[in-house]
Amino acid sequence: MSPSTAIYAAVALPLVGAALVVSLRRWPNLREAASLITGGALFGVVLSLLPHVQSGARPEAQVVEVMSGLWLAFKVEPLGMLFALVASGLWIVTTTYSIGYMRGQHEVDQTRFYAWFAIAISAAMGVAMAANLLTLFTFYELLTLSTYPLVTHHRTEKAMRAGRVYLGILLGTSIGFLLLAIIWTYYLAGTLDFRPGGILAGTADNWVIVVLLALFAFGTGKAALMPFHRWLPAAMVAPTPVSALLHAVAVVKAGVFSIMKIVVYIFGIELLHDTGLSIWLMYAAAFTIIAASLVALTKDNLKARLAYSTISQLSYIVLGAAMATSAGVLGGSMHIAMHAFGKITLFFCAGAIYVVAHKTDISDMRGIGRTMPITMTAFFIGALSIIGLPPMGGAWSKWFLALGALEAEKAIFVAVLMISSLLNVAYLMPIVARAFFVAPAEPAPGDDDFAGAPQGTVLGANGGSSIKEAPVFCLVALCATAAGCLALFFFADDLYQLLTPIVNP
Amino acid sequence: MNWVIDIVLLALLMFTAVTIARLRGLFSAAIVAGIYSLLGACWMSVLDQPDVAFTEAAVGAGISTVLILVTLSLTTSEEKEPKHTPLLPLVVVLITGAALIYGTIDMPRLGDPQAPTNLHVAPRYIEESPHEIGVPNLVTAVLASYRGYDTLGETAVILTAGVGVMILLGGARRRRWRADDDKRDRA
Amino acid sequence: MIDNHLPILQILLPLVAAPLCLLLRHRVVVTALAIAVTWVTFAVSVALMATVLQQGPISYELGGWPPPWGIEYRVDILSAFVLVLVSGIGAVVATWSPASISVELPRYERHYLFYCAYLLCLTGLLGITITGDMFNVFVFLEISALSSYVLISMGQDRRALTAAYSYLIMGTLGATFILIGIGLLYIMTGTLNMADLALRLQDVADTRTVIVAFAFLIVGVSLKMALFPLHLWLPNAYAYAPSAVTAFLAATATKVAVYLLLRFFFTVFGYDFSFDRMQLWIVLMPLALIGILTASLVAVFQNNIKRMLAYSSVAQIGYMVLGISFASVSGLTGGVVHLFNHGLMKCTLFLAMGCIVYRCGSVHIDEMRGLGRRMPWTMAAFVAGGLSLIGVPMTVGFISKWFLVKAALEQGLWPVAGVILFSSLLAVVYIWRVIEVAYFEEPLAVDGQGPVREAPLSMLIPMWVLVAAIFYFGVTTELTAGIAQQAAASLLGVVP
Amino acid sequence: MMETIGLYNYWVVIVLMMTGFYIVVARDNLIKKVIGLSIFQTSVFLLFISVGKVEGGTAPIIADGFEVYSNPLPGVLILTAIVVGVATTAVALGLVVRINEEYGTIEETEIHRQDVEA
Repeated sequence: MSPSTAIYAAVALPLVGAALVVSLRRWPNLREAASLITGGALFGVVLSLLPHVQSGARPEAQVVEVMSGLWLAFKVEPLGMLFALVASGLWIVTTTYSIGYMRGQHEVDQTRFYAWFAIAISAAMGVAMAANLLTLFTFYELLTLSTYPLVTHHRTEKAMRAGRVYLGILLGTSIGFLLLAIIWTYYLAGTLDFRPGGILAGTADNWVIVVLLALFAFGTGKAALMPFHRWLPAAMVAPTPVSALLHAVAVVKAGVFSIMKIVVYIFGIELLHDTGLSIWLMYAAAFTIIAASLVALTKDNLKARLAYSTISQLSYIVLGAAMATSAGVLGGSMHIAMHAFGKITLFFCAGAIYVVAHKTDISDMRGIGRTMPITMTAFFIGALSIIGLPPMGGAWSKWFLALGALEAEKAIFVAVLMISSLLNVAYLMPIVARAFFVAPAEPAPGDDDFAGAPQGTVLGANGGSSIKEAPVFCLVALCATAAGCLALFFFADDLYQLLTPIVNP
Repeated sequence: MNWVIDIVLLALLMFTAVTIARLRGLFSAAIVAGIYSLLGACWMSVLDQPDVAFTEAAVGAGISTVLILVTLSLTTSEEKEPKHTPLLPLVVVLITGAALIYGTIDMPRLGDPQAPTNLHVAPRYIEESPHEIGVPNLVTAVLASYRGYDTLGETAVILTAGVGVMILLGGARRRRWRADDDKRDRA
Repeated sequence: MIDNHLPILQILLPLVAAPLCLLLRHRVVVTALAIAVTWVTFAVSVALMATVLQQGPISYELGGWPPPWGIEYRVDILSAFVLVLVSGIGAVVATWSPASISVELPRYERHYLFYCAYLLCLTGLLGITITGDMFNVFVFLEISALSSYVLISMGQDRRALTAAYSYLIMGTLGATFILIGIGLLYIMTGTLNMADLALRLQDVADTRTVIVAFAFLIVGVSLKMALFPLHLWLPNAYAYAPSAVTAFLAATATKVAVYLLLRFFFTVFGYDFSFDRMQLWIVLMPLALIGILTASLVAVFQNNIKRMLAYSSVAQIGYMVLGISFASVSGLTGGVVHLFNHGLMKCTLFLAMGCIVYRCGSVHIDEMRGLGRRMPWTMAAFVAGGLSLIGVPMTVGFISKWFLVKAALEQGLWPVAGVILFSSLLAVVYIWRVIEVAYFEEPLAVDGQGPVREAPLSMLIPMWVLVAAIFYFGVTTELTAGIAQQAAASLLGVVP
Repeated sequence: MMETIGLYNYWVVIVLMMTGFYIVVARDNLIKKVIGLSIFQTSVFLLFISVGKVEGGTAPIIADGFEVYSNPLPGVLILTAIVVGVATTAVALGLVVRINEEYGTIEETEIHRQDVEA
């Protein structure tokens, strides 16, 4: 398969998958098989691009000229490669997990769920491989719109309200700020192509650059920079697989990925580094890191806590971009992958707990590690990675971010990273501790949520009634991602090698 | 041109127009409007446009008046007392009128042979049309030939009006009107 | 042979078909005739467009009398573009209409009158667009106006009558203002031909008379195109007219008025007069912006969805005028391309409303509960149109916004760019109100008629043709923005 | 003398136009509005017609013994416009009749009140 065919295939395959899902709606097993096979094929296609990118090639595909000089076009560079790999790889895992979760939950309209999920993945692929801002924006909006039906999947009043917040903030910021910034950039630079070294250098006054950077940073609402973060907790009303893949990986990463890409290929690191115009963004990101962590501490609902944790972690990446140093950019980019694996594991665990025990609040999770040891072990691994402790992948990205801060001669941000790590410990570790070391509450009479949960996979002969693990599809998925967290620690060098060209073109 | 006739006619026109504005009875207003058209037609013939004058007398004073009278017989012939002071309309009208009067200052005087209208386009009609068309009445000649498509359009307008009146009044229709729609449409 | 007479064919086809409707009367025959004629008219306009693109502007002397003595039809890129839009929408709506009017017009045997008026309206709009003669504009303006008053009055609700009446009063005042303007120009130049007028106006451009004529023409056209604050006739007219009429007029009538504005500004008076000397943008831009904001805001609070879309139209006209008021190539391109694009999307939205009226009898927001499941294709078309109105990429609305925002930035007017984008967000609010009701609420209990079904294919197919166009022209814009850009350049007299 | 009369003519015609315009916008009665509209239009026709006059000219009908003819073009235009005007009047009156049937009144405020109250 030629690289450009592979690019088309990467965007088109999920759409084909969606069509298959709809046409197989009467046969749930075939339908899920279709999702899985599409996922596998997509990952294979994306993987086939990797050697090209590693060897320094930048595969391209031009689709159509939308306006004179403005193409809908794709071009794969290392950053996009990374994002595409993470999103497509985790899609397979998430689909596996979804099968267990959706069936365990007896969710309605599963066909619709899988179909929109596939469309969202297609949009994420488009974002990852976009060759210019116009294409990026197109798929960015498509991603927003295609995830709206997923967020509002339950069609309840609450889902509808959450959907309003979701759409309001994401569309509002993207049309109000991002589009304005894009057209402004086009007016200034005469092009929207992502070029190594950037396209804005020398085209505008410093104040314009600052305004543009602000428009881009806040306009990319998916990056959840405060104060435009409210959509992310709201989106937690969606079924957990959505929260896991889209709101820990595809959607939010599309946001920070866009910011990273804009900083590197539109502004150019040198422009920002030399002028120091992005210093305010570093502070804004630092504020979000700390503030969101503090909010996370106060949340008793597990998914809400994870959501705020995500907000905080996303700003690591924004911070890395804003540093505009090679270590910062690399650290931020690596964090896209590291955080993805860590956070998806945590969400998978949250979903598994919900499926088995119908518990959403952390205070109810006493002793849950004793009944769900595998799940909670995976949770522990994911948490370690988020905190950034070796031997988990998260350690590396934090390391590079700290290096970047020093390189930028802003030691204060090293402190921010330290404090944040402590806060991570403070909001993640008690969950683990409570799960393993606190005795479970006696089930109240008539409370059969826990005792009588029918969906558990019963493990071990002697464990008997006390061990009730998640459905096997869920278990497989969360073990895989937890293993991924570990593996990333050891294979970080490959990641580093892949990403280096973006800072040393 | 006899400017005495001119002034008298204009004064009469003004008088009738103001009378219409002041009248409450619709029946009398319709009749006075007919008179207004007739006076207008007179003035047109004074200004050397007998064809238009005839048409205005027939259509404006005749048909229009009849139409209004028929309508009055189908509806009502008394206008109610106005409930609000027409201040805003007055202001709008005064501004519009002032603008127009401002616009006349640079206009060629009435009857000026050197006016652009008499130097461009029109001379050709006067000079060439007797040969090209062969009809002594220039208005007819221009209407039927040079600007024949306006006349076609005019016919289409009549057709439209005919169709319109047929749609509106052809046969007694009962409208399906639901009172509850009204309330709900107002948010 | 036919090639040479395309311009007159464009007008004569619907004009001759209209009285034929009266003669034939038979419902099926008349419907078939109307559909066939509108499609042939569309084909003619496309052929004209192709010819203009190849050979440059066409001048057609009616009756063989050369201008300025005779009437000239003049087709340049801009008029061909508008002709294609008007005749295309005319054809699509005519194809869509039979089912709709059989429900909405109570008297079956009178359909031939509807199609007669419809074809006359089409003739009028095409005539305004194609002619190069000022007085001819007035005549065809009246043909289209009279027929649209009548068409609007055919609505089911009795308020259709009062709406038609106020439109008639406002419209006739507008037309009379235009007539006064034409008269004053004639007094100063002695000619009625636009091209000739443009030449002769140069000498007298400084006179007060010409300035007043300019003002009267603008006010008259603004009344016709419902520019804020002269839009008061529009919401009721669109809300209570039969659905087919609303869809047709919303996509064409105001657009033709905008076209006329462009003609007056750029062809007759010329850029120098309109924008340098009169500083027109000082008036137009604030009006456009206030119109965009207020009308969008009012739209948010409407419960009758046709009325909501009508207010949205007022806002969208603001976009077009805004584009014109920039008086730059980008701005004009934005205005002209939005004229086309908005025609596509508003027609789609109103056709979707028509399908809902066909099945549910009303477009009140409560009636639309659960329609996302009951009428999936209709609602999908609505969503497509709505997304385009919002300006989501890959729809035509995005292209329009792109050019308008770019034009605003080029002149350093970034607050204006902000307003354009902010009002897109208002569009999100009013479109999403409908989407939430249609997709989240349970359908109303139906009283004994069984559940609401999807609209028939005869309505869905024409509607989806437009949906396809929304996406097609949202992705490749060579035929829309490309042509609009050429038109803008030729209006401004610059080489693109 | 000619100078003053020239302007006097136009001004009177303008006053006539504005009287008609005023009736349209200020009056409540639908028929009165239509009458006002036709006054307005007729006065505009008068403006056009007065443009065609040539001092010392005669009606534009070619005949021996006359050299100067008035401009035929305004007459041509106004012939068309008169017909357009009466067509508008007819449609407007048709609407008024229908409105009266539906609302039982032809006063604008009362119609508005009915629409609001209904």
